[in-house]
Amino acid sequence: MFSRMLESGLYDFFFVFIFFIISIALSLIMVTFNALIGPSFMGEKRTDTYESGMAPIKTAWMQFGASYYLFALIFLAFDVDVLYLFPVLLIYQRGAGFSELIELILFLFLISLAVVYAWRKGVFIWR
Amino acid sequence: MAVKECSPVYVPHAERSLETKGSPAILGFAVLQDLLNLARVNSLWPMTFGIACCSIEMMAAGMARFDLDRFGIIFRSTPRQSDVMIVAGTISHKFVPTIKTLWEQMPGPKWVIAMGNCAISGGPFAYEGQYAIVNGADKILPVDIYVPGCPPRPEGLIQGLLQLQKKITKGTIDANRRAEKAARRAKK
Amino acid sequence: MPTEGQKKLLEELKNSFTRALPEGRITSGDYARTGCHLEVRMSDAGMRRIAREMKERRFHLETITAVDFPDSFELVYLYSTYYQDFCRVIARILISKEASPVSVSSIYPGACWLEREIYDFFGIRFTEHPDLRRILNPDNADYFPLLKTFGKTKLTEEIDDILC
Amino acid sequence: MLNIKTIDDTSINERVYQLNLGPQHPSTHGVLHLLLKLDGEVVISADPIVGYSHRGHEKMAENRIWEQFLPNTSRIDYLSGLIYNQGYCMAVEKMCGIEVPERAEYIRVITSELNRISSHLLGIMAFVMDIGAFTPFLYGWDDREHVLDILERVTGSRLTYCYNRFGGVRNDIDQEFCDGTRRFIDRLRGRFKDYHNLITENIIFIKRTRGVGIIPEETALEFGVTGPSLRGSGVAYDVRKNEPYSVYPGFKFEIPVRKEGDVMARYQVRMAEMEQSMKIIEQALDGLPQGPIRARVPRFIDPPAGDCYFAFESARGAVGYYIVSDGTRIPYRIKVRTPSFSNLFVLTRILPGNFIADTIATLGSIDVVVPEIDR
Repeated sequence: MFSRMLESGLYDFFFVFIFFIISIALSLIMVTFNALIGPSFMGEKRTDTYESGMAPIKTAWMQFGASYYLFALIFLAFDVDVLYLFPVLLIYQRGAGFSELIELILFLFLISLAVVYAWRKGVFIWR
Repeated sequence: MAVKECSPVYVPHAERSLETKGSPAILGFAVLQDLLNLARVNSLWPMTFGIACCSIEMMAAGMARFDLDRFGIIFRSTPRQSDVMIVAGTISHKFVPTIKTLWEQMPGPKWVIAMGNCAISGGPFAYEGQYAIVNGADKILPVDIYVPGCPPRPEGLIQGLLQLQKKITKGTIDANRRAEKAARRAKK
Repeated sequence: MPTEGQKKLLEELKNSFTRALPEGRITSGDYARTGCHLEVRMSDAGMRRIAREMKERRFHLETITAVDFPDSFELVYLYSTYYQDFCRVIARILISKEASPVSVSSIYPGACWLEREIYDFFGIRFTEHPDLRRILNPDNADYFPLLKTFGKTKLTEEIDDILC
Repeated sequence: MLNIKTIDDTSINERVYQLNLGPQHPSTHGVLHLLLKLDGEVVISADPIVGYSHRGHEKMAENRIWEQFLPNTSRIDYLSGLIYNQGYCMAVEKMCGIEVPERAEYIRVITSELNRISSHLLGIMAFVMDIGAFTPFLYGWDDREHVLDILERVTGSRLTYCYNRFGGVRNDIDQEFCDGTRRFIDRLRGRFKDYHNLITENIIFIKRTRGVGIIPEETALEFGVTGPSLRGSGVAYDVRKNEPYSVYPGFKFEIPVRKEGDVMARYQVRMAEMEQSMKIIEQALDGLPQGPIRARVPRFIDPPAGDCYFAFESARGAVGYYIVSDGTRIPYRIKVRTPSFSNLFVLTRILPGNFIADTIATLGSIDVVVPEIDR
């Protein structure tokens, strides 16, 4: 089974598969081990939301301002920005010349244009 | 207005102190628990919960000169991430429900340190006709360590925390050390 | 050793009060012993007029407090100035145990909490008060602690063990 | 297993959310409960709920003799304990007409001003920590420990002092105390450069405090705000200057005042006030007379019947003892007028319309000590 996978080019995805398995196993172990060895204290207010000692007056499931949503969008723009920096590491292995740096800066500049556009549109001013 | 005889000791509801309905660990054999206790002892995270004057001395204990960080004691502001509740100050009737909510919202193995005379027995404010305060934290919480003083000096609080560490590990650290010393002396 | 600014202000106050409060007794208190330059003793009605008068002269309401005498309450209003020629006016009102005086929080919004505290400690209900509820004691408390008849005070029984 | 309680539709389309900035909160410096009505980030109304550390000081005063109320005074506002001690003793001395020797007055002023510096150090650094700067808190505490050492040598306690007696003070101060104080003052002056670099010129601090939580002079008058919160709004009212007591007239010091009335102004007033306190201490140390430290006072005093109001300046504002005595050994009524009670109530007027982050900054700049409000 292993050799057939080699020729069919799935070899690279084998590592992704292992990575996936390890991450699931790790989280499962942590949760079950914790439940097994730790004592549990279940008072009746244990599952209430913590609001500095008082009972929360209203449920938080309600309408809230659109500005929160826009802030989340801006964060997303920067997050994608950082995500793309991971493959950049591979390029640096080959030849850390000056041209790679220029490419990187150009790439970052293009991505951050989205944030500048949002800034001009006044997303950051809370209304 | 008839003279209302106010009971000197405030007894909430039926049960005297809040019994923590805790269930021991499922996989709880001794050696594992001792190992875990060693881990718990060296990272006791108290909840910032200063009520009155003792909170200033608790802050002083946390600061540069008396430095609680060297014991792995970091002040967390939410009960969700804290192990120890240091009751630093006078508990008034209005505050009792809040303390119980906070106590129940603390997870896992948790302990209480009653810091200062007010938390031990009402301190300077406990007298015959007192209407406003609960005479001592042990009326509403299962207290582990009492740190006397009004306010206790930061060194007093540090000694209280070390005493709590000894109580958690049930003295196993000291017991082992004493056992080794006795063995060495016997060999000589 | 009152400065001449204080003397001028005191004169002004005295005759403006006599005009505004025919029935009130205005005496100038000796500052050295009681800490007040001017003492006004009057009935319940004049309280708001005093407050309005003080507001125009830019006095601030330092505190309102009540004292529980065996037969009546005494409400004490203290006004003093922020500015150079310092002067403090104390206004006293004797009210019966069941009276409910008028609130001055429409003139001095700061009085809202002071009156809530007096209600909380003595049970004196103020009329025309934005939200009169307990401020320091638990909301379900049914006692008024600072009354002389509540708990253990000198009037209830002779406290001799303290005096040893 | 998300326990979604039954969502009644009324709470969905209402945009107002009620948040408990509750008793146990890192930025409320004690157990102060601020009930905020919020529309997203903007505060619609703020209702401070107090009473969580109400201990009944005034009720205790009515069944104790005059001397036994002394320890209570420093537990009302534990950050300026010595100032409250001095105030209570001077109020009773005023009623009884007790003459206090010159040296005792000087010692009282020196210890009160040292206590004011230690209270401001904690108040400012806790306020700056609320805005997010943790390092100044460590610096501030380091200086504060020095003050506590100096005061502990003479008074015996670090926080809740009971050092003053009717007619004078308990212990005498020696040469070591004076040298220690002078060394501390030189060291603190040097430290002020660090504080100004670290906080005052910090761009984040300026952006968070400039133009936030403005208390106009008119509102301050209506609410009876006193202390640094009032002096930040442009009114030069300091009981030590406007209504001089003890030996304060003999010292030359100014009252720092700022016009803007915002959070930055209150911070600057407190910093400048510390420098004034240092100036007072130095003048008091230079002119310290010799002589007895306590007048001949009978063991149990009973002031003549009548009432008296004595105001003095604590680190938070004008404090006043209204004492009614009926000529016996037990006070008939002691009312303590505390500044934080009125200073906090001003928040209900100035908080609506700000963001939550500004609420934390404004609450910190008012420098509130909760047991002083709850008494």
